[in-house]
Amino acid sequence: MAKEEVIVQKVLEKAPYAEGKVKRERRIEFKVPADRIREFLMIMKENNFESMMQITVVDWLKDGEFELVYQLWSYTYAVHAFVKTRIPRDLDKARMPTVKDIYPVAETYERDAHDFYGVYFEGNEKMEMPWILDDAEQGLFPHRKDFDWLGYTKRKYKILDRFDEDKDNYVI
Amino acid sequence: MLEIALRAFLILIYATFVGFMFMGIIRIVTARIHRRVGPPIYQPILDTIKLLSKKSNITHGLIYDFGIIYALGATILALMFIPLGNISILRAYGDLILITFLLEIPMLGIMFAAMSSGNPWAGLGAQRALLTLLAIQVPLGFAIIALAQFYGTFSTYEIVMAQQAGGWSIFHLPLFLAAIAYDIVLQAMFGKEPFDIMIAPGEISLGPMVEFGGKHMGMLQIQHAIALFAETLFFANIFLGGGSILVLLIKQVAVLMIAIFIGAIFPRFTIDQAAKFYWKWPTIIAALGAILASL
Amino acid sequence: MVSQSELVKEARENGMELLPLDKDTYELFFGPQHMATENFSIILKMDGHRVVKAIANPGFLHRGFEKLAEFRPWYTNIALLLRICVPEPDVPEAIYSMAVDELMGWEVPERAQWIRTVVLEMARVSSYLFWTMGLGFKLGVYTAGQWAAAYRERLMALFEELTGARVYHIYTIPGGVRRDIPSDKWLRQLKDTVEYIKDKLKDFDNVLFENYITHRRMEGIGVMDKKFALDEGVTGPNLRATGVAADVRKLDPYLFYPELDFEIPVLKEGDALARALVRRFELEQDLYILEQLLEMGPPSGAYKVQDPRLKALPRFKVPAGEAYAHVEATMGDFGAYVVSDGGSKPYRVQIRGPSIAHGIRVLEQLLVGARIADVPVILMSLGNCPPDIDR
Amino acid sequence: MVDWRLFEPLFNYARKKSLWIVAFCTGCGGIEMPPLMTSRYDLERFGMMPNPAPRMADLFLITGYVTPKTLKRIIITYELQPDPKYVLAHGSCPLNGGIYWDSYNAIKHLDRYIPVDVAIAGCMPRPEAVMDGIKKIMEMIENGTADGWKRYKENYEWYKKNQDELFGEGWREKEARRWIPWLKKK
Repeated sequence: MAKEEVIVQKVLEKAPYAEGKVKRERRIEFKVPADRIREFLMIMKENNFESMMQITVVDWLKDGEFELVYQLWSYTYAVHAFVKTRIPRDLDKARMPTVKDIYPVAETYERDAHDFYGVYFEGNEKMEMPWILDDAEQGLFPHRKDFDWLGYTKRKYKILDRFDEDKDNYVI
Repeated sequence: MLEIALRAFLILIYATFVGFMFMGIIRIVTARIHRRVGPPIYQPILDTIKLLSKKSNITHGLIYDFGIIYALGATILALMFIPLGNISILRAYGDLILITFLLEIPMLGIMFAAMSSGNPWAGLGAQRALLTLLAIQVPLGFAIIALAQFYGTFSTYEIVMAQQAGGWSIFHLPLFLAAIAYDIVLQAMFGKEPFDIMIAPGEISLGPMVEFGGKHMGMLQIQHAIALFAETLFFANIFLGGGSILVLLIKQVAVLMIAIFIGAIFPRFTIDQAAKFYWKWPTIIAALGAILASL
Repeated sequence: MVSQSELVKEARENGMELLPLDKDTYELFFGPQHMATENFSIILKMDGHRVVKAIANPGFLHRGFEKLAEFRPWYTNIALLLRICVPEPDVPEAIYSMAVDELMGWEVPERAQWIRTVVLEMARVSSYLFWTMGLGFKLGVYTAGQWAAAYRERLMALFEELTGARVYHIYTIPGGVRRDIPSDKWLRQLKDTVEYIKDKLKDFDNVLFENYITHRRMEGIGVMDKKFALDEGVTGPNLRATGVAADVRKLDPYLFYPELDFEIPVLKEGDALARALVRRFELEQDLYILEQLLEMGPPSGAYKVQDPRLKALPRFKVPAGEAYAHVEATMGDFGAYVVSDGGSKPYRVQIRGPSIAHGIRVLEQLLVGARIADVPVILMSLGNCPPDIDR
Repeated sequence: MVDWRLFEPLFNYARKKSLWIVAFCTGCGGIEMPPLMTSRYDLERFGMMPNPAPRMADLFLITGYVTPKTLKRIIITYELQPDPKYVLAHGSCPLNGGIYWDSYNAIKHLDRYIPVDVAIAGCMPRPEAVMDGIKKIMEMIENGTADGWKRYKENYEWYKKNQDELFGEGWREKEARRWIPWLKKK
């Protein structure tokens, strides 16, 4: 049996609520309910997934959900794990418990996710601290899919409407 | 009277001009070490003219202006005391300790001005400069004592005369040690690595100089040029045997070259390391020189 | 001329008088207008010349790449995403291309893989030289810095001949590379350059890396231990300086690396000096890798995939799915996470720059208790690159 | 007193031959600054050198795109410089946004906020192009047409209006005080 399958089995034994599969060589994937994420990441850390690489937020506008992908990397097995969870994308409901006590670096990634997507991580005291965005964009969460990107840019910088062109037909 | 004033004026013009040429030489030689062409030799003069011709000027009060004048004045005064061949005016009064002291005062003047600007970088730089000043005192003092012990006099002019008769100072072992210590101190006086701690562009953005712009900086450029001339001249006089203006010039350039070469290959110390360094090696060397000289 | 008292009065009227924060401390803005930070700012709370507290303030280079990438077609994104990492722009190109290759299920031709490997290694060498220049300038050895920048120019000239541009190459594209190696002469020139730089490494050792004062300046500064480094997501040379032999090129091999023979330099101390020396040894290893690659010679074949879907690029679509690709950059582990919904544009692209881990929390913690003179040294030894924090 | 206007040609020559650059990499163009300063291109031949202190600097190189957060610092740094001062915009991004034409966080027209004397097009402009731009600005200084600093003084109201529209009123005070609560926190 390949090492990836062994790892998935080992993790799933401890966390029966999760679904797991091997994507390809050195890539494994888990799907976890949002309320069990802290528990699950603790199990992952015990299983030699030492480093958190990033927290990606994917905005699935059609489903009305955010997909949070916690990406972990194990130096012991040389395996990259995606831990996926889904939360509603409404501003007041998009809340997650912080995981910064498990992976301290997550604090930075959580600030990033909050600034651009509006996911609030409870327990992270740096949530309100100024991050990359400037005052003008605070609270607009510009990376959400329903943010009127082009309109906002035009209004902000007062650029002319000659940029309104058909953007579906680019030729390289 | 008029003649003396004229002579002082001529010395000043000569010193400023040669000082600027020295600054140009520093930049060209450094550029050649970097494998570059470098600026023309008269570049510092252009820089100074440009700085003096700035249209707007920011001042931070009386001390800020006074500090600059103070620095420039002290440097000019020091220059007048140092023997320059046979045309200097106050050389008979040129005491070793007096000249050394006068050569250090300009830093204090710059500190006044920098601290009064209220810029935190300038404050940090002033702290560093004062500590550097404190650190170089010890080896400097021993080097001076070695000289005074060896020649039995504090007068610069008499030391120069004695060297004409008995050979250059650095050919005597105790004074050679003193010269090494003094040369390490010169590195800090010129503001070259590894002791350019007080300006440190990569760390504290030029430190005390950060707030100077326009005419203030132009004055400081002139001060720097004269100081460069006076410091090399003093070293050439007391350790390299003095001589006529032309001979002195060659010796001064040699002193300058050593400083440039050392500066090009060393990183910068931090201030506490520099202070420890000064209180250790140069002090030991200079003290050894002083002891040998007094035996 | 405005007098001091008038200025103070004006400042008071505008509510701008200087407030002491706590007893004996003051606030110091380190950057962005500073020689040691590249448009990145650290807010320091200082007690004399010691740092009491540091807050990293990124965002000066934020352009919203991840959002912009959702508005641009798959191939156009190459020209955009490479601007994330300015010192070695080939890395974002490569990771994005590798992720798209995986989504498309393309087997990239051997020749293209060879060229990509060469380009990545050249980028690593030029990035390390650039870093050496930065370290030299920050420590005050301008000579070493100037030499490093001059040698880097030789690689720039080679890049120019290969790709047509000095800095932003837009060369690695999904499915291969944009154009073939110009000629055998170029390979010979590359060989000469590698040998030349290898020759000159000794000079850097003499002036910078083996210099007594460099060691005094960097020893025991900004010490990390292994557990701290792993917890904080530290990657690349910074992790290797704490005693972990981790290199994506060995752990998750890509392109030609499985066939190459090279070592991973590891040091245990975890201080600024160890981080600098690891980089120095890696520069040597990279030159060695380039020599091996040149020895092998480019494999014959096509330099990009032959796919009918590439005939009409404006209608080029990528099947739905997601892929993650990462490479070992000089700063650390650079990764791209690409999600496609089957459309003509990516649904989500996230680039994981190594500096987001190094430049925020690690920096803030390492700076506490450091002297002001150590701040640029720590910043430089971490190899912090602000654009990949800000994206 | 001396009539300083007589010396104006000399001053202009000195200004032209001794341009000190503010050391502020505002964008990706900063990567081409070291090559310009080192042996292949060597701008020091023309008396130029980077200077960490804005008070001493004459030439402000806007190297690449400008984000609003950087623009605040650029304006403050620009106002610190003593007159006469010159601005050289580097690359297409400060001209019209360049590749970031639809980005919410990149300034589209830099000359609405500070006066620009010479602009160099291209992304990224080659060092030769930058040197060409510098040669142009030297010519303009010599014949007195590099008057951005005069325009800034005369039209300050207009520039200030544009700046305030973008950042909101009182942005300078806000920026100066922003981090104090976070520094006070334990």
